[in-house]
Amino acid sequence: MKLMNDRTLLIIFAAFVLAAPLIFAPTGAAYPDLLQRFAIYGIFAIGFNILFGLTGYLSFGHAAFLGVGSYASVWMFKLLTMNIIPALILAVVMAGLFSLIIGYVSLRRSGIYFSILTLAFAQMSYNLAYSVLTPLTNGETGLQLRLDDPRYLDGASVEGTLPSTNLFGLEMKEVFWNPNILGYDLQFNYGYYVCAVLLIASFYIAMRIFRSPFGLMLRAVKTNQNRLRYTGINTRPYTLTAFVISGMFAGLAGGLLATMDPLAGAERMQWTVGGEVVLMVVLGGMGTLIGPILGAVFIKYFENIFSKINEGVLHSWFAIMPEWLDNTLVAIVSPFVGKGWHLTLGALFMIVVIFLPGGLVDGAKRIGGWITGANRRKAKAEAE
Amino acid sequence: MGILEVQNVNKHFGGLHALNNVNLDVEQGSVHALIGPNGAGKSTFLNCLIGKLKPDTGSVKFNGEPVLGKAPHEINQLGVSRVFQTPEIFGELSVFENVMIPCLAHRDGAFKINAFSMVMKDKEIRQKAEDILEDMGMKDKMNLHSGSLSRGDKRRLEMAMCLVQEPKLLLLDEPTAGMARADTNNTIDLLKHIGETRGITKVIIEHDMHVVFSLATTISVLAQGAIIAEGLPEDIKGHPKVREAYLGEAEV
Amino acid sequence: MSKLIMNRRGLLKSGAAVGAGVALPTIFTASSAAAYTNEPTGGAVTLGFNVPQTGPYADEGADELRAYMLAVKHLNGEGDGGMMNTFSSKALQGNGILGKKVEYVTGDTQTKSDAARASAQSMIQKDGAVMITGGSSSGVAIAVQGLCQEAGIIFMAGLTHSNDTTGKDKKANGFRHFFNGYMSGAALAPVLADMYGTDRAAYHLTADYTWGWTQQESIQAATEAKGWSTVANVLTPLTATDFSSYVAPVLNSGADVLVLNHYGGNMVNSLTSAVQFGLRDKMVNGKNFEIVVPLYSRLMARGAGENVKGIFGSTNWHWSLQDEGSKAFVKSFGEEYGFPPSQAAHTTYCQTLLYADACERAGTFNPCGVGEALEGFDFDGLGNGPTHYRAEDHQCFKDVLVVRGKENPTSEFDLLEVVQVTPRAQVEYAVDHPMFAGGALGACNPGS
Amino acid sequence: MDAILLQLLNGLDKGSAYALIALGLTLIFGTLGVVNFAHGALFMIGAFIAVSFSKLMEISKITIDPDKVDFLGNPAKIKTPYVIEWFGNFGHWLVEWSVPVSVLLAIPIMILIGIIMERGLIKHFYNRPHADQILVTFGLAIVLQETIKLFFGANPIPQSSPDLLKGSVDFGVLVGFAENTIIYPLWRLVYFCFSAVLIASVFAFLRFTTFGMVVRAGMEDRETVGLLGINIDRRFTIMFGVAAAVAGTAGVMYTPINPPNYHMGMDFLVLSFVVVVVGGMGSLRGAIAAGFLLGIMESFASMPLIKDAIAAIGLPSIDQIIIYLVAVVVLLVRPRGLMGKAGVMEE
Repeated sequence: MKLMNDRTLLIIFAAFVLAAPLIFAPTGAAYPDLLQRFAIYGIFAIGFNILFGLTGYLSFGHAAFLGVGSYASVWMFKLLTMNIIPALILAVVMAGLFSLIIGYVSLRRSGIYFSILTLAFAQMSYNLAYSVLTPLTNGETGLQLRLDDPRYLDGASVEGTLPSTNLFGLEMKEVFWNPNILGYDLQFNYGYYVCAVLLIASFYIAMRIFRSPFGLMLRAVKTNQNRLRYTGINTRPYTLTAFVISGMFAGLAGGLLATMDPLAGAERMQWTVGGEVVLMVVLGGMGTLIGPILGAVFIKYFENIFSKINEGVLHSWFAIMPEWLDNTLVAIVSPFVGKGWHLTLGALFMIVVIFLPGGLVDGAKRIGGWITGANRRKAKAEAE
Repeated sequence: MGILEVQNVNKHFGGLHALNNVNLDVEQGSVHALIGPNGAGKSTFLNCLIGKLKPDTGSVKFNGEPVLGKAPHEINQLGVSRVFQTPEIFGELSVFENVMIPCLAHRDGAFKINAFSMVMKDKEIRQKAEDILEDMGMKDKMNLHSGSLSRGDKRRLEMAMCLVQEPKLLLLDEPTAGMARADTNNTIDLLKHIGETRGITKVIIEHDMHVVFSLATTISVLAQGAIIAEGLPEDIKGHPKVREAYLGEAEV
Repeated sequence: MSKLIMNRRGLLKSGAAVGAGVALPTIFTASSAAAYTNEPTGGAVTLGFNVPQTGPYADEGADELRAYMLAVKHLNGEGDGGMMNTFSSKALQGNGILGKKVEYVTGDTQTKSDAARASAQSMIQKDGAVMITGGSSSGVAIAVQGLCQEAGIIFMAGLTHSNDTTGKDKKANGFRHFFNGYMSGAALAPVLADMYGTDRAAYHLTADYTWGWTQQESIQAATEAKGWSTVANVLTPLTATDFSSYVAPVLNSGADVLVLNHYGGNMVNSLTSAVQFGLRDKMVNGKNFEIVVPLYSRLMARGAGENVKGIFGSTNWHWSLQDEGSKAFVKSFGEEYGFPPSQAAHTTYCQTLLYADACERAGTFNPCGVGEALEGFDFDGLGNGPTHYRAEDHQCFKDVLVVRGKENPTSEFDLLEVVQVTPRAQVEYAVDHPMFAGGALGACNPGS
Repeated sequence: MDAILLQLLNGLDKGSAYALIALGLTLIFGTLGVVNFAHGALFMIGAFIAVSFSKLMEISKITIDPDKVDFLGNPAKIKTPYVIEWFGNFGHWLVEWSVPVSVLLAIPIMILIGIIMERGLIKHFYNRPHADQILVTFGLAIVLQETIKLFFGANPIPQSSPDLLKGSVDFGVLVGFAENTIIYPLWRLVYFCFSAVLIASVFAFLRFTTFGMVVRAGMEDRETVGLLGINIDRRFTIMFGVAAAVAGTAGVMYTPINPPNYHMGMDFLVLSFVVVVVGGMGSLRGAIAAGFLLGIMESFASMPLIKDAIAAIGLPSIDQIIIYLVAVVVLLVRPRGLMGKAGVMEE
């Protein structure tokens, strides 16, 4: 039944993540910013999956924790130091506290009532962050570093330039190795590897939670909360813990976003961002270990690569064809790429939900099953 | 003093007096059956015992400790398990996982963040779960998806989930409802088997007199929210009030 | 159309990647060796056009993109050259920039600062863009400007009207051609005083975020200097779609002018509500009730339909201007696309030309050199009269147009008429003006 | 006093829009048990039926006027709508009354769209978890709105009400207040009446027709009605069409109030879900009550007087969050919303 044991899975996963700048090169996604986003939203989705995938509680409010994490770390950069460690710690702690409060209130209800409560909290946070809380969040513009920030722990920086976020001197944005392999220019930077290590750690934590008694209880909450209560389990603290854990993952992701790019915008708190993580988890396969990360990569790839395919790029693709065919093809394809990427994403998403309720992981399994099944049939046929 | 003492419990739903001064005393080690016609208040009564409903007045003591107002999981942690009318199991989990959950609840209490140990490597829990499945004759099915079990097996699994907690009191809400005769007999045998091996006090709510008279050591009869008779099975069989309450039900 | 496509295809052919690659391959070179970020080494230079392609401002983004593509054509010596012929600086040869062919990449800001930065990052890191331009809101402009400063890239702001872009959030690598809230106020107030008198009482409805606040502050200060009083300033939620509950009490408040400090969809809806409530048909304090929309966009004004008739506002540029530069641009754009350009198209076209010209004059793509060439640059012929790029805050100073919704439009594009061209001297302000104070330009950053 | 009356009126007007969308949402949820995130998109499509119809009415014959020039200096083209050329005064009338006329057009189109949606997609999701239903209809909503954007662009497209219904009435004078205290736009009053009639007719339809009775019984207990041998599925399909028509006509009539754009559905969606949940999932009366409650609360919260008073106690800009705040409070005090039933959507 099981294809591989956990240790093998973890090792393969880690190897894949660490080699991502090479692996993604042919897809056009192997530049630091996007790779970092893959990893960061992967962490966000992993955390969300612990709540949604295990307990079945559908929260639309996790964007709020992403935002809180970002604001917390930018404030750390502004006030204390450009070292990322305090910023990330504060991001996780603040998001944890925030999710404790929101979770405590929202988890008094379940089903769609819970969803709407979390959505209400996220929208309130967004509205307030955008306007009323501007002294704290810098509103529309987003919280940014400024030349006159105090940064009490760091010494004076070079006049007129902003310092970079760093890990004990290793600058996040620095590309430390820039080889040319197989015709691809590869960029290895510190920022991505910080994200990668944290992604692997998050994956490991999620794996442990999945296999633990705690995880078993969460899965039990999803299938039959009533039975669980009559089995002597107090379900509320379990769901609350799951909520807070996923909130802390979101906070870590938010903190990392700010670490890789020191800006925290209010849009990060909007419910649509919370909806996006739902899409990631469902698209990848909810309740599976690897699914949320696949979903995150898929959606971010779409957002960043598909949206950049303009008519000029399309013409260059079809350049070898006769002109009338070139123009026809461009006319057919262009509504679905570039400015139409939302349309394609929406359609793909529908297709996945309709035909692959288990997400991409489910799809991969089916293909795998189909291939092995075909092999078996073939073997059988040969035997006869 | 009995293991379960119920005194003067009243419950109203609007104008309906669902439970009228109910008193019940369940002896340690007995099998106490609660019978009565439809709408007599049996389920309401049971729900009051396990914390799902709160009676208007009265007291319920388990082992001398008042349980009214306690949440269901707290009452369970005191040693009261319940089997539902339709088997309540964790349908998306495997049979083995279904049994491990009550094991863990019994050992670790109502809440424990145990996020870093591996449930499958917990020898103690595994052993207990395997034992009870063995005992229930379900060991060959332990890796099956529990939602795909037959109704009889689901009932058996639910029973295993209750027993593995080593409860002091087992509440059974019509354990044979909707079962074919053969399954009913199997369940009776199962319950007898449990009685012999474990000696757990049981309260059974049952419609089927065949089951009641096969198992019960004491019977209370509930009609229109009140206990109208109580006694040994032989006494109840001929009780005039019971006959009146059950008028038309040929089996008595 | 076919000719255009041929051109565009030819333009892109050199960098085309067919097969697995989804976008153009990078011309990124080893960063350690370069003198500045994304120094172009081949025969081409890449510009990044970062505009909203999804979300409520997508139509404006599309118009910006049209202008960019037109500018690239002109820079590469194709088409009729547009405003390159009327531009006072003659450094541009029509052979690309510094002899390198101009290529471009596009991205979607979604009008979200996060997405805009992600898109800009990909242009910088993946496509090797040496300049980023575009955007249709101040939040996005300021966010991307900050990013470009850190990455060592020049940012030529698109449509951004907040005082902060060249005020407290100004950056050494960022430049703005568009006008701002202060200028709107300074240009509008005298006209309003002329038209409506000096003893008016104004009621402000203001979008509750940074741009709205600075806009409102500017207008209030400018009109009060002319003798107006301010009855109330009510902040409206960003997410509001129906403004009826904000408009309803206006008539009974003693005010006789309503100022709508809204933009985009908010403006369309609040103006529609205000006209529906019949405000403009009423007499208050013995005067006709009036509505003012300080920042007009023709594209958005179309959304408000006939409700804009007779309503005053300000704009950066309008296609009906009759100077040589404007005429050349309208002709060039109109022949390419079949309709007149918007002010968003105009400002982005100008920014592209200004950047290219600065590179030529500086003889390098190095942001510090380009910045130096732009700072204090005086030019003319780009449709706004003699214009000055101020060195201290990288803001352009030029004439501002006061416009009014046309009573009898002759076509669907003919919505606004220019009432007055407010001369540059009237909208200038000191660098340390309190509405712009609090930021520092910093030093230019050439990156690695 | 007059200010409060004015905002009450305003709240009722806003509330009627909320109630109308929430009504359709609840009909679908109550009958089919499906959470339809594409309902906002149906509202939007309704609005764009009005846009399409008026565009259709404006298809014009183009003649060249040699005396005038366009912006490029070429001879100007003069457009005369064909309907006016063909039908004269009736054509003028059609152009002017295009929005109310579109309502008639929208009813069959929306019913058809609703039935296609139900048969083609929703049907397959009856037995899937609610989360799946939310997700697939959410995907559908994105596809619908992006398709509309593809054809109509992102900017709002204004629609005007007939001249007769333009402008405003001074209510205050009618009830004895001073002039200009309570004025209200005519078209918004029309919209309010339209909503009231539509809501009343849906209720009457459910209460007094056999069809409605079966549907109501089905809402209570689907299986029992199925046992009676009544083809409840087909009736539910029709109900989906009715709900779509309610949303669509609401969208048509809304266009003169605010110019429609492609994302208006999403703007309304979140709000209408809050309304439905506050009212209680599956309760029609709850949805109506909550719609009006939230409309009125929102209007009151936007009064400068109240904004200032609440800001004084440390909660600035209460109008930004009032809807959500009301939702949180209601849900915490009344677990199932104002009129919700136990056990609905709680798993």
